[in-house]
Parts: sequence; structure tokens; C-alpha cells
Amino acid sequence: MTPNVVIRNLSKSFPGVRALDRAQFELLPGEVHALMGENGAGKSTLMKVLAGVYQKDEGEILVDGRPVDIDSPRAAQALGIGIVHQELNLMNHLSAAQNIFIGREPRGRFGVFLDEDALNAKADVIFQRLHLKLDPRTLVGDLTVAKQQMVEIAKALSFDSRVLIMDEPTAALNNAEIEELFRVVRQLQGEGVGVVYISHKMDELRQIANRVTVMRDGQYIATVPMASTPMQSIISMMVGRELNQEVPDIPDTSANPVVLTVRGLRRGAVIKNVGFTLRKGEILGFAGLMGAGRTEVARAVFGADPIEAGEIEVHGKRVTIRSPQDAVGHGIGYLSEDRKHFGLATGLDVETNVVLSSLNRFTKAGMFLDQVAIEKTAGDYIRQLSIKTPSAQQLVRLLSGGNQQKIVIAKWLLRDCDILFFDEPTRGIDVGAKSEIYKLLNALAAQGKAIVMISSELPEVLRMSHRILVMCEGRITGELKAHEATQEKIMHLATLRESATTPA
Amino acid sequence: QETYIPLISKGFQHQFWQAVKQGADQAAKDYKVKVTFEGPETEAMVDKQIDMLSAALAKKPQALGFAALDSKAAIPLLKKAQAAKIPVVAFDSGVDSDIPVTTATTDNKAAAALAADKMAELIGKSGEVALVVHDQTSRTGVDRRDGFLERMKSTYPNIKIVSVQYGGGDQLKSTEIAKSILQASPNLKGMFGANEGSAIGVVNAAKETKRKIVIVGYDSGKQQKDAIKDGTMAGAITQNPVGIGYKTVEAAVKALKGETLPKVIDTGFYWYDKSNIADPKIAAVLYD
Amino acid sequence: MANPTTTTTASTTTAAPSSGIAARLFRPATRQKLLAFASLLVLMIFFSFASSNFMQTDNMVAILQATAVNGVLAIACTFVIVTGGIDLSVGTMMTFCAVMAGVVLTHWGMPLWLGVAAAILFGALCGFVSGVLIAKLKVPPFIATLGMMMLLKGLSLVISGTKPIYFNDTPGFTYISQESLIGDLIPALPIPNAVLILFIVAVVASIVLNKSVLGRYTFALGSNEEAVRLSGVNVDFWKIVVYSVSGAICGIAGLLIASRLNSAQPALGQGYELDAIAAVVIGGTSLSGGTGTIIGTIIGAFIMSVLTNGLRIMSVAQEWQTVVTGVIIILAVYMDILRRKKQ
Amino acid sequence: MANPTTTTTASTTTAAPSSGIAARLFRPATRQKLLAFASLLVLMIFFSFASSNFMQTDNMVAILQATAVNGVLAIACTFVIVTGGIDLSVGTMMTFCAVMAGVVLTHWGMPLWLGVAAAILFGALCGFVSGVLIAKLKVPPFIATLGMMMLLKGLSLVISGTKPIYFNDTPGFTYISQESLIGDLIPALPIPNAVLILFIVAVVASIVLNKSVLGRYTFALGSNEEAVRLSGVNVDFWKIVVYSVSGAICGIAGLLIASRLNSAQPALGQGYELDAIAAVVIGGTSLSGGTGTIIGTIIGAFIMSVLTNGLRIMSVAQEWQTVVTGVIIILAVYMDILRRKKQ
Ligand SMILES: Nc1ncnc2c1ncn2[C@@H]1O[C@H](COP(=O)(O)OP(=O)(O)OP(=O)(O)O)[C@@H](O)[C@H]1O
Ligand SMILES: Nc1ncnc2c1ncn2[C@@H]1O[C@H](COP(=O)(O)OP(=O)(O)OP(=O)(O)O)[C@@H](O)[C@H]1O
Ligand SMILES: [Mg+2]
Ligand SMILES: [Mg+2]
Repeated sequence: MTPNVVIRNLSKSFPGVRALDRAQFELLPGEVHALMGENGAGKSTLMKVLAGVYQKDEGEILVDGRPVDIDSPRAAQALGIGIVHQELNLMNHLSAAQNIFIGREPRGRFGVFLDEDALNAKADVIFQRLHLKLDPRTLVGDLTVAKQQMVEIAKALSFDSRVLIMDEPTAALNNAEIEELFRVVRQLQGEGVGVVYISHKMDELRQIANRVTVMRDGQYIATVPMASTPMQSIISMMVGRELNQEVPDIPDTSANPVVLTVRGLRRGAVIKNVGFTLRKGEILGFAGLMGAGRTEVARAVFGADPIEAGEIEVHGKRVTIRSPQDAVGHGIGYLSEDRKHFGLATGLDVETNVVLSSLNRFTKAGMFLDQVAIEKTAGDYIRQLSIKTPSAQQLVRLLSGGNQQKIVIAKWLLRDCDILFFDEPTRGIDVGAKSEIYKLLNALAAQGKAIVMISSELPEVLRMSHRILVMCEGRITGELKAHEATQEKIMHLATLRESATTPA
Repeated sequence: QETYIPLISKGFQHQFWQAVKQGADQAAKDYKVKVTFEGPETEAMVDKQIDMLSAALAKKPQALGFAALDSKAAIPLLKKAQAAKIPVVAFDSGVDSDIPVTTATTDNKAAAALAADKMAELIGKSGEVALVVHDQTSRTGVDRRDGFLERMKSTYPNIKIVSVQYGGGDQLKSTEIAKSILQASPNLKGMFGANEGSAIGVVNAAKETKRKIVIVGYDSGKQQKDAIKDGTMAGAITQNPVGIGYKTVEAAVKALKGETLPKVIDTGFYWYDKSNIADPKIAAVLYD
Repeated sequence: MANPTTTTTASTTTAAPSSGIAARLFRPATRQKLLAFASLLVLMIFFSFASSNFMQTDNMVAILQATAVNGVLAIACTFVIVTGGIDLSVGTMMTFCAVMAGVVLTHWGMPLWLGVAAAILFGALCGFVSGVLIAKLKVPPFIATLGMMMLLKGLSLVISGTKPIYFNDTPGFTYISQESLIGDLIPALPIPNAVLILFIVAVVASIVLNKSVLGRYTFALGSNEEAVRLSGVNVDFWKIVVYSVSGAICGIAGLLIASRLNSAQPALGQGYELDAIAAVVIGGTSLSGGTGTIIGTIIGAFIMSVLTNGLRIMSVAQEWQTVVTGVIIILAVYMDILRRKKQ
Repeated sequence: MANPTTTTTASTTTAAPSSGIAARLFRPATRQKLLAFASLLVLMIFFSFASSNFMQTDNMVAILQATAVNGVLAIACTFVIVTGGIDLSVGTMMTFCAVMAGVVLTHWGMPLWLGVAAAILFGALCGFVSGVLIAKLKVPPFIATLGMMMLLKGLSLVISGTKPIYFNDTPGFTYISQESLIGDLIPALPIPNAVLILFIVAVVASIVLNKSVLGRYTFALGSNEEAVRLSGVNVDFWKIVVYSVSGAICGIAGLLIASRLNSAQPALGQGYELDAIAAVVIGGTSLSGGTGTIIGTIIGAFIMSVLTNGLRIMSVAQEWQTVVTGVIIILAVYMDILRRKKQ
């Protein structure tokens, strides 16, 4: 069988970074080939070279055995290579269908005018295939990150490519959607499509991948079969050392003082009478399907969006929060799920982003910045969170996705809030760093911080939470103690629709 | 009902036009009529002036004063005025048509030629001279430039015009322009500033570069008067803008009464310098 | 690959494309558009009460006429602004096209249609140059069009010899803007052709922007250029097309103004870009690109000309006119923002 | 908490923070800044060869002086543009401040320092109003400052009675711009105070932009306003501060121009905003915000004034001056783009 793609000795450098160093890769028809490595290992870069986004410095790429020069996304498309990028690349002002078929619109009269109905119908066919309930006419900007991710996937599928690259397609997805995606991937696999699959979610890879190629620091490490290789050895190939993943005991926090009480929070159909309490030293998990309203609740408490009704008490005192500034003033922090839009000023450097919400702590003479202290602090966090960056002055835009996520975390760690909302904190973060973040969350809780962790990864929720709240369609449908929670119970509550609960 | 006479001028913000407005307001008081005074931002905005003219006509005025930026462009509207029996008085520069009942104007070209004569006299009829003009395309700009240049060419063969540049009447820009001209021509003997802003620009430039040259200005204004008094400026041409404004309104009132008017009301132009600046006849046509 | 089960379900979830004018009128999007007229109506009503001379056929025609040139220029700008760019050269480009029409018609004595074609063609050519500078050489739109603005301003003066070119030898030329085809048919509606042309340009532009491939890419470019590029679209090509189309529309504006003034005035044009861009932004188009409507732009252009005209009719002193215009432009846009927030 | 295994791997990737002047000079960022002078140098060298009158102390001083007003205005614009906004009102705001200084000094006969304070204060006040419109009422910067531009233009005329206000009663006033403190100390360097002020404003602005909290927020706002808001920063407050600071700097420009002309000319000002913004953009600041340097802006302002001065010294016909200026502005920016691409 001729491989779909062979990559040999591929190197690629950016200013200050050698992102790829004689990397290798091989993709066979009908296989799902996982690409693994720590944040910043060069996975995305390798795939971007294959997709024509970046030009290689040296090395060769063979497609179907023939050496090729992929100088543009269009050239990659012509070779049958489709890609779901790690970062969303959508046009927010256009509808879902328009996004999917940009550049390939069905034409109507005279070949100049657009056939909008055909466009929507075609998009709908793909959504059906993904079992996705989405009106193709919805503006992408109005969709949640998860739905946007599904649109990206639908777009990649629409190409009918022979090589499909998926760079962390499930980072924003929930189990149900992941299942749908895998169904489609297996179907494609059956049709002989080669799929490159990048993910930091180990259990997922177990389910879907045939082979795995491990990269480290831009270099090729090894290619091994997925089924027969123990996960532990893949991880140690990735991080270049052993990683111990002992699960700490979950402390009993039920007697700790309440630090945050939310009552009767409402906004339209998105938040319906949500109330909960959060105790000192507690990690409160928020589970639910995508669009359940967890993000909305967090944003509402944080003052990022207006609310219609609701009371918030911090340390037993009634507070009014009208803006994030108020929230931070009361010691509440919020780590957004969408780092690119809401978490980072990606055009600025690492250190500025780290100190962004605590800038007034780094002043001399009232208004001047204490550059030395900023550099030192940023350096501390770069070390503490193993952020891979050439310097604290590197632009955040140029970092790998996972490292960007770590910077958002650093920002809130530095702000030192008592109450922290972590919305999908491990999205796009590699195993090593993930366990670092878990340790960090536990340590923060142990220090007495109260943490709300919103996560769509059930194992993560189960592992970390002291208590779990489940949401569905804007309501809290149940609360589970750590020891009684199981995936099944959570899924049951997460699908407890209003129509099902209210007696007819 | 009060007699209403709108004046559509070529400009508004420049001191020259403000002086015309002042004259018109004076006449309005004397003859107990109502006048309004409007003009576009720059003398290039021919279409904006046309819009002003149509708005003025929509107000059903009894008579109209009009200083055309481009006389041909306005003819359809002037015909409309004629059809509505609204007498039109042209001012500042003529309209190529027999619609206006009269034109209150001065000959810009002849005035600039006088400036050329004075300049020639002051520099001894030979040497390098440069011009800072306010506008390259507007009637006043073109006439003042050409009047000056033509007289120099025809009468003073030993005078060389080294540069003609345009500063839009903006004092600061004209200053920079005049400075560059001085820099480019170390032997420059004289400079002519073709309107108030240009003349002030030349004065500023001479002051800033500490060069002794003969400066001839145009129009008046406090700074120009001061410059003449302290000798920085040799002298200047002034039209009688206040008179133009006054005569325009007066002519309109007369036309409404059915009086016959001369084809042209020449409001005249004057040379003024240190010697005659205090002369009441001159002082009357100068504005601050 | 389309398998039968998916196709059948597809038809059920796809909401039937709502058709019929009535249905369209009551779509929220349409209602919103109608409400956008609010500021304009408020202005009109105010001026009608303030002066009896305002709401009269002659004056309405004058307002329409005064809107024509700025309206067409604003439409040209809309395309560019929707892509997230800006065009500072529209004013002098208009003048340049007028001058070129003058050269062809008056200097060379060619027939009328050639003059018209020349204006539009030279407009497209100028737009093309801007487009190449922006798309290929990656010069920021602000600089590329600022450069073009100066270049064309100078060229207009050079070519015309700094003198207006009159169209006296082409009698039909004034017809383009000044006569009234509609008035010939319905004498009660003496709407000048310039307004008719504005209307036609607006309708065509609206169709192009909303229904054509070009329009789709125009919005897409403004929304996320990088995403469009990653989708394999020839971004540079489409950008150049957008600027060329915008240039061609400026050519039409050049014809309108030249015909209105029966001359190509080479010094005119600078400053017009600000009015055009203002009309676009007042009309609700964002300067950061990705959104915009032609109807909004037209409303914006009318708000500006009604305001100017109304204040003149009220005989407000000119310096106060400027003050009031500034305040009302801000208010009109603020009202529009409030309206959208409510929805 | 820091676990030893991770720290060791991390330290290899984290570059040591480079310090020391020498190290800073050889940072790529600094090298790039130095190279930004390239276009300017090329222009200067060209004009030196083209005309022997160009490269002379007097003319260099003239160029410096000619840059002062536009340079200061451009610095004001830089702040706003770095936040991703735009300020069209800088020109007429400058005039308004000059007029207010005139009112305080000439009409009310107050002492000099009060006039200076008035100009700067009124500038800050105008900026504050723009800032409130933009930050609180969410009026797009283009519209808010367009409105302010007209408002201030009108107000300048109203307050001054459409007449220039002269500063003859305040003899020290001309000193601000025209005399030369440096020249008094070093007679060979008769650099007028206006230039000294430009220099001081530039240095202070540069420090504020790069070393102060305000500066950091200015960049952050331009990079991603929403992220800044969600970091708990009072975005509205800082935006208003930025516009107020920018306004205060326009006030300084107002003092410079009034002192230079020894009068407040109420009709002047419109059109200056385009030159100022052009200087900023030529200097490499992106109109979409988040990047920018004061040194770039100053270079941009110098490119423009060297170009104008040089062409005038060469006695190029005015219409050709415009053409050439347009072309060279595009070229200068294109060169800068090429240079950055190479790095
Ligand atoms: N455009 C760029 N300019 C400079 N450096 C870059 C650029 N793109 C990527 N890099 C650097 O190249 C390295 C590899 O990045 P890449 O995005 O390929 O990592 P990754 O393996 O996909 O990581 P993650 O799991 O976090 O997504 C990183 O150090 C990153 O900072
Ligand atoms: N910008 C928006 N415009 C309109 N509706 C939105 C917007 N953002 C979210 N929604 C809607 O709000 C609801 C709740 O979304 P939210 O993002 O809070 O869900 P979630 O539980 O955090 O899920 P996830 O983050 O996994 O997508 C959904 O119905 C979603 O469609
Ligand atoms: Mg990646
Ligand atoms: Mg969420």
C-alpha cells in the first residue's frame, strides 16, 4: 500500500524557535494516525506545513509516492488534504453554511450569483451526517465555541479529502459530540481516507487511533501501534521522563465556610434560576453537555454579561457585580474557555499577558511599570507552568495553543483571587502539563481558595471535583458528592430536559 | 414680510469673506432687510456652492447675491431664479451670463498688476521674485497670479519669477512654503503674497529666516497692517471687501425697487503702505 | 456518497426558505432595517416644522440631487469598508475620472458613450492599482489610498492644465445628471437623472453585495481574511476586484458631478472622502469590516444631506451649522446604537 | 509546588531576560527601529544631491520647525490609534485650544501660564468628551471624533467671532515656539523651541507608552479589548484617559501653532488630521491597534516634511509635488514592509 503521505527530514524555523527539526511522518490510507507530543512539540506546525499554511525550510513531502511542493492551502486542497485547525478559523459575520463552503459556493444564474438554498441544503447534509442540530443559516459569531468547532469539522468533511488532518478537534467538544465525530471518522476510515489526529486526550486516542507518532521538541521520536503500546510508555516518550500520576484523596470540605452564594440567577432562556454555593477550599465541578449554560453562569457571576435577576453573596455579604472589574474587586476570577477571544491579548508579549489583571501591583511612583519585577514574575510562571517560549518578550500569538492556555492560567494565579472560575482549564493542554494543572488546582484548594471547574471532560470532573453540579438547558439538574458520582449519573442529569421533568 | 436676500459667497472663514459679510450686514441694517451669508469651505467645492444656491432659492428670497466659483456651473439655477423673478446681483467676480442685474466687483487682474508695478519699483526693476498664492484653480487665485505675472513679463524684462507656489491661504502652510522658497533662492529680492493668509505666511517666513526682502501683500487684516507699519511689508493691495458686501446688498435693494443699475459696480482697489495707511479713505477699506 | 437517510432528514430540519414579500417584511432583519430610517425621519419631521420651505417638491429634489454624488461615492466606499479596508481616494478619484471624461469628450471630441466608458474604466483602473498595492504589495489600505488620493489629485491638475474642462461641445452630457427622465414621464416628480442613477447604482450594488460571489468574499474578507486564505480562496484576486469595482463606481460619481457642473473641476475632490466614509459609518457599517448594507449607506448619505440642507433652510449661521451637524451626527449614530441594543 | 523535574526542562527553554544597554541595542527590536530610518535617509540623501540648498543648517532648522505641529499632533494620534481607535478631531481640536488660549490671554488678559494651562486643559477636556462618547456611549471612534471635529471647528469660529485672536498683549507667547533656548546656549544650533517641545513631548510620550501603566493598557486595549475587560480592568476608564491625554497633547500643538503664527486662526485645522494620521501609519503603527512606537511616528512626520520641503526647494510644480508625494509615501511604506519581512 502506498502511503497517502510521507514526510521526511522536514525542518522549519521561526525567529528564535526551531519548531521542526528533521521531523518524519507517514500516513497510510484508511488509518487513523495519532500525532502526540507536549505543548509546543511542533505537531501543529508539521500539519500546517502539510496543509500549505507554512512553507518548509528543508525536507521533503511525498503524497501518494510523488514528491510535492505545497505552497498554498489551495495546493493542499488540490492534493486532497483537508485540515481542521487547532485554532478556530471562522468568519463570524457569515453563516455556518457560508463558512463551510467559502470558496466553493454553489452558483446559480450566470455563474455569478449565489445559490443560497443549495448552499444551505448541502451544509445540512453534512450536519446530518454529524447528527448535528444546527441551522445552516445561523451566524457563526452567535455560536458557542463547541458549535463553532463542529462547523470547522463539517467544513473539513465537506472537502471529501483523502487526507484529513484534525488538530485537537475535540478540545471544545463533549462526549456526545465526540462519539458522533468518531462515528464519522470510522466511516471515513472505511472509505480509505487517512486521518491525522492530534489530541491530548489519551482515552480518546485509545478509542480511535491505529498508530501513534510521538514528537518532542520538533523532532521525531517514534511511531508505534496504539493498541499494543502502554499509555505510560507513550507518555514517557513524549515528555522524555517518567510521569507519576497518583490521584490524591479528595478532602471533605462540607464543613468549610461558604464563600460564594448565588441565588435565582436568570437571563432569558440561557440561565434559568440557577443557584449554588461554593465553600472555601472546595473544587466544585460543573458538568453538562455543550450549550448547557455553564459558561453563561460563570460569565454572569463574573459580571461579564448583564443578568436579569439574581443575588450574589461573597463571604456572606450581598454584592452587586456589574462588570468584571467589580468581580475581581470582590476576589472573583474567571478563566475563559475561549482564550483567543476572551483570554489573551495575543498581539502582545507573554509578560504583559501574565500581569494584565494585576498591573497596578507592578508600579513604581504610582504610574510607571516595574519592568524588572514584571520580567521576574513572568519568568517565575514560565518556569512554574513550564511554558514553552523563547522569552518573556515573545508575542503570545506565536506560541503553541497549549502554552497560550498556560499563560491565561498564570494571569489568574498571579491575580490571587479567592474564588476562581476555571472554564475548561485544560483545553488543549498536554498530559504533563495537565497533571501540573491538576496539582495546581489541588494546591490552590488546599490553600483555601474556592474553585469552580467547568469541564466537558468527565474523567477530569470526576477526578478533580469535591462536589459536582450538573446543568442542562440553563438549569441545574442535580448535585453529586464526589464519592457517589459516576459518568452514568452525570450523563443522566446532563440530559434531564425540562420537558421530561415537568409533569404534563 | 421682511425682505430676505441671501448671499452665496465663495468662502466663509477667510477674513476677506468675513469683511464682505460685514459690509453686507451693514447694508442690511441700513436698508432694513435680512441677509444671510454662506460659502463653501474651499474655493474648489463648486458643487457644494451649487447646493447652497439651491437651498437659498428654496427659501424663496426676494433677491440674491452670488459670487460664482464657476459661473457656468450655476447657470441652470440662475435661470430658475430669473424665472422666479428673483434679481441676482453678482459680486466679487462676474458670472458669464446676462442674468445678474449687476456685478459688484474689482478687477483682480488689474489690482495684481498694480502690485507687480509696486514690487518692480521697490526692487529696482530687476532681480528674482517669487509668489505665494492661495489657490491654483480658483478665479481670485488665478487672476491675481496671472495679473502679477503678465505685468512682470510684459513690462519688466529684468525681473525673473523663480517660483509660484500655493498654500491654500493657510498661514502655517504658506509660512513653510515661503521659507522653502527663500531657502531655494538665496538671491530672492521680493515676494508677493496673493491673499491675506499667503501674505502673512511670507511675512512670517522672512521673520523666521531673518531675510531682508521686499514683501508685497494683498487684502488687509491686523497682521498685515502691523507688518506694514513696522516695515516688514512694503505695502499691499486692498480691494474693498466691505464695500463689495455693502454694494451687493444695496444693488439688490435697488433692483427690487425697480431702479436701473449699471452693468458693473466697481468697488475699486487701493495700494496702501506706511505712508497712507492712516489716511481715512484707506483706513475705511481696511479690515482687522 | 449521499446516503438516503440523511437526505430525507435534511429536508425536515432546513427551515423552508421564507419567501413572499410579506414574510420578508416581517423578518426581524427587515424590521431592523426599516427602523434605521428613524433618525432620518426624526430629522425630516423636525425640519418640516422648523421651516415651511423645507417640505416642498423643489427642496426635496434639491436634497435628492445633493445626495447623488456623495451617495454614489459612499456606495463605492461601502465595498471597501466591508472588506475591512478604507478608501481615502474616492474623492480625487471621482475628479480624475471626470477629468478623463473631459479629455475624451472635449479635448479629443469623441462621442458621448466613449466619455462615459472612459470615466468608468479609468475609475476601475485606479481601483485596480490601489487593489494591487494593498493585496500584492501589502501596503496598508490607509497608505495606499492616501497615496492614490494625492497622486490622482496631482494628475487631475496636470492633465487638465489646472483649468476646468467644459463639456459645451457634448450637449448630451448634462443630461446624465441634470435632466429628468422620470419628470418627462410623470411631471409631478421632477427627479433628476442623477438621483435615478444613484438609485440604480444602489440596487445593483446591493444585489452584488448580497447575492453574488463577489459580495460573499467581500464580507468574508472583512470578517476574517486569514480564514478565507486558509480556505484556499485567492484572497488577493478578490481584494483587487473589490477595489476595482469600487473605483468603477467612483467613475460613475465622476460622471454625475461633471454633468451636474457641466465641467470637470480638477481642484475639487479632496475632503469628499470624509463625507463618503461618514455616510457609510452613520449607515451602520463597521470600519472593522464584515458587516454593512447599501441601504444603510444610502440612509447615512441622506441624513447628512438633509441635515445640511435643513440647517441652511433654517438660516442657521454657518459656524453654528457646523456645530449642530457635529452634534447631530453623533446623536444619530447613538440612537442607532440604542435601537440595536434593545433588539 | 514547583516540581524539580519540570523546572529543569523549563529553564533550558526560557531565555534569560536580556538587560544592559549594549544588549538592548543589539536586540532585533532595536535594530529594526534603527533601520526604520532608512526611507528617511534615502530621501535626505536624494534631496541633498538634487539641490545644494537642501542640506544647510537653515533648511534643516526649517524642516525641524515644519515638523513640530504635525509631529505633536501625530503623537496625540498615536495613543488613540494604538488602542485601535482613530481621532479625526486632532486638527480642529488644536485650533480650538489655540482659540481658548487666545480668549484667556488676549480677551481676559490673564498671565501667560494660565493661557498655556487653558490650552492643555481644554484639549484634555475635549479628549475626555470624545473618550466618554466612545467608551461609555459606545459611539464608534470614527463618528465620535468626526462629530467632535465639526463641533470644535464651529465652536472655534463662534468663540473667536470668526476673527483671528492676536497675542500682541502677551509678548512672551511667541517665545513658546519661535525663540531658541538651545540657540541661546549653542549659537551654532538655532533650533527653535517648537522643536524642543516636540522632542520633549516625544520623549515623555514614549516613556508613557512603554513604561507606564497607561501605556500598557493602551496597547492591551488595541490588542484585545474584551480580554482586557475580562481581566477585571476598567476598560472604559482607561480609554477615556487615553483620549484625554491625546487631547492634552493636541492642546500643546495648539500652543505651538498659535505661538508660531502669533495668533489663533479659527478657520485653520481641518485637513491636519489626515497628515497626522498619515505620519502615524507611515511610522509603522497599524490602524487596527495593538502596535506602534512614538519614534516611528516621529520618523513618519519627518518623512512627510522632508518630502514637502525637498520638493519645494527643487521648485517642482505644485501639481507634480502632489503626484510625487503620493508615490513616495506609498514607496516609503512599501520599503518598510519589505524590510520587516526580511527580518
Ligand atoms: N508563526 C510562528 N512564529 C514563531 N514561532 C512559532 C510560530 N508557530 C509556532 N511557533 C513555535 O513553534 C513551536 C511549535 O509549535 P506548534 O504550534 O507546532 O506546537 P504543538 O505541538 O501544536 O503544541 P500544542 O499542543 O500546544 O498545540 C512552539 O514553540 C511555538 O511557539
Ligand atoms: N454569543 C451567543 N449568542 C447567542 N447564543 C449564545 C451565545 N453564546 C452562547 N449561546 C447560547 O447559550 C447557551 C449556553 O451556552 P454556554 O456556552 O454557556 O454552554 P456551556 O455549558 O458552557 O457549554 P460549552 O462551553 O461546552 O459549549 C447555549 O444555548 C448557546 O447556544
Ligand atoms: Mg498545536
Ligand atoms: Mg462553556
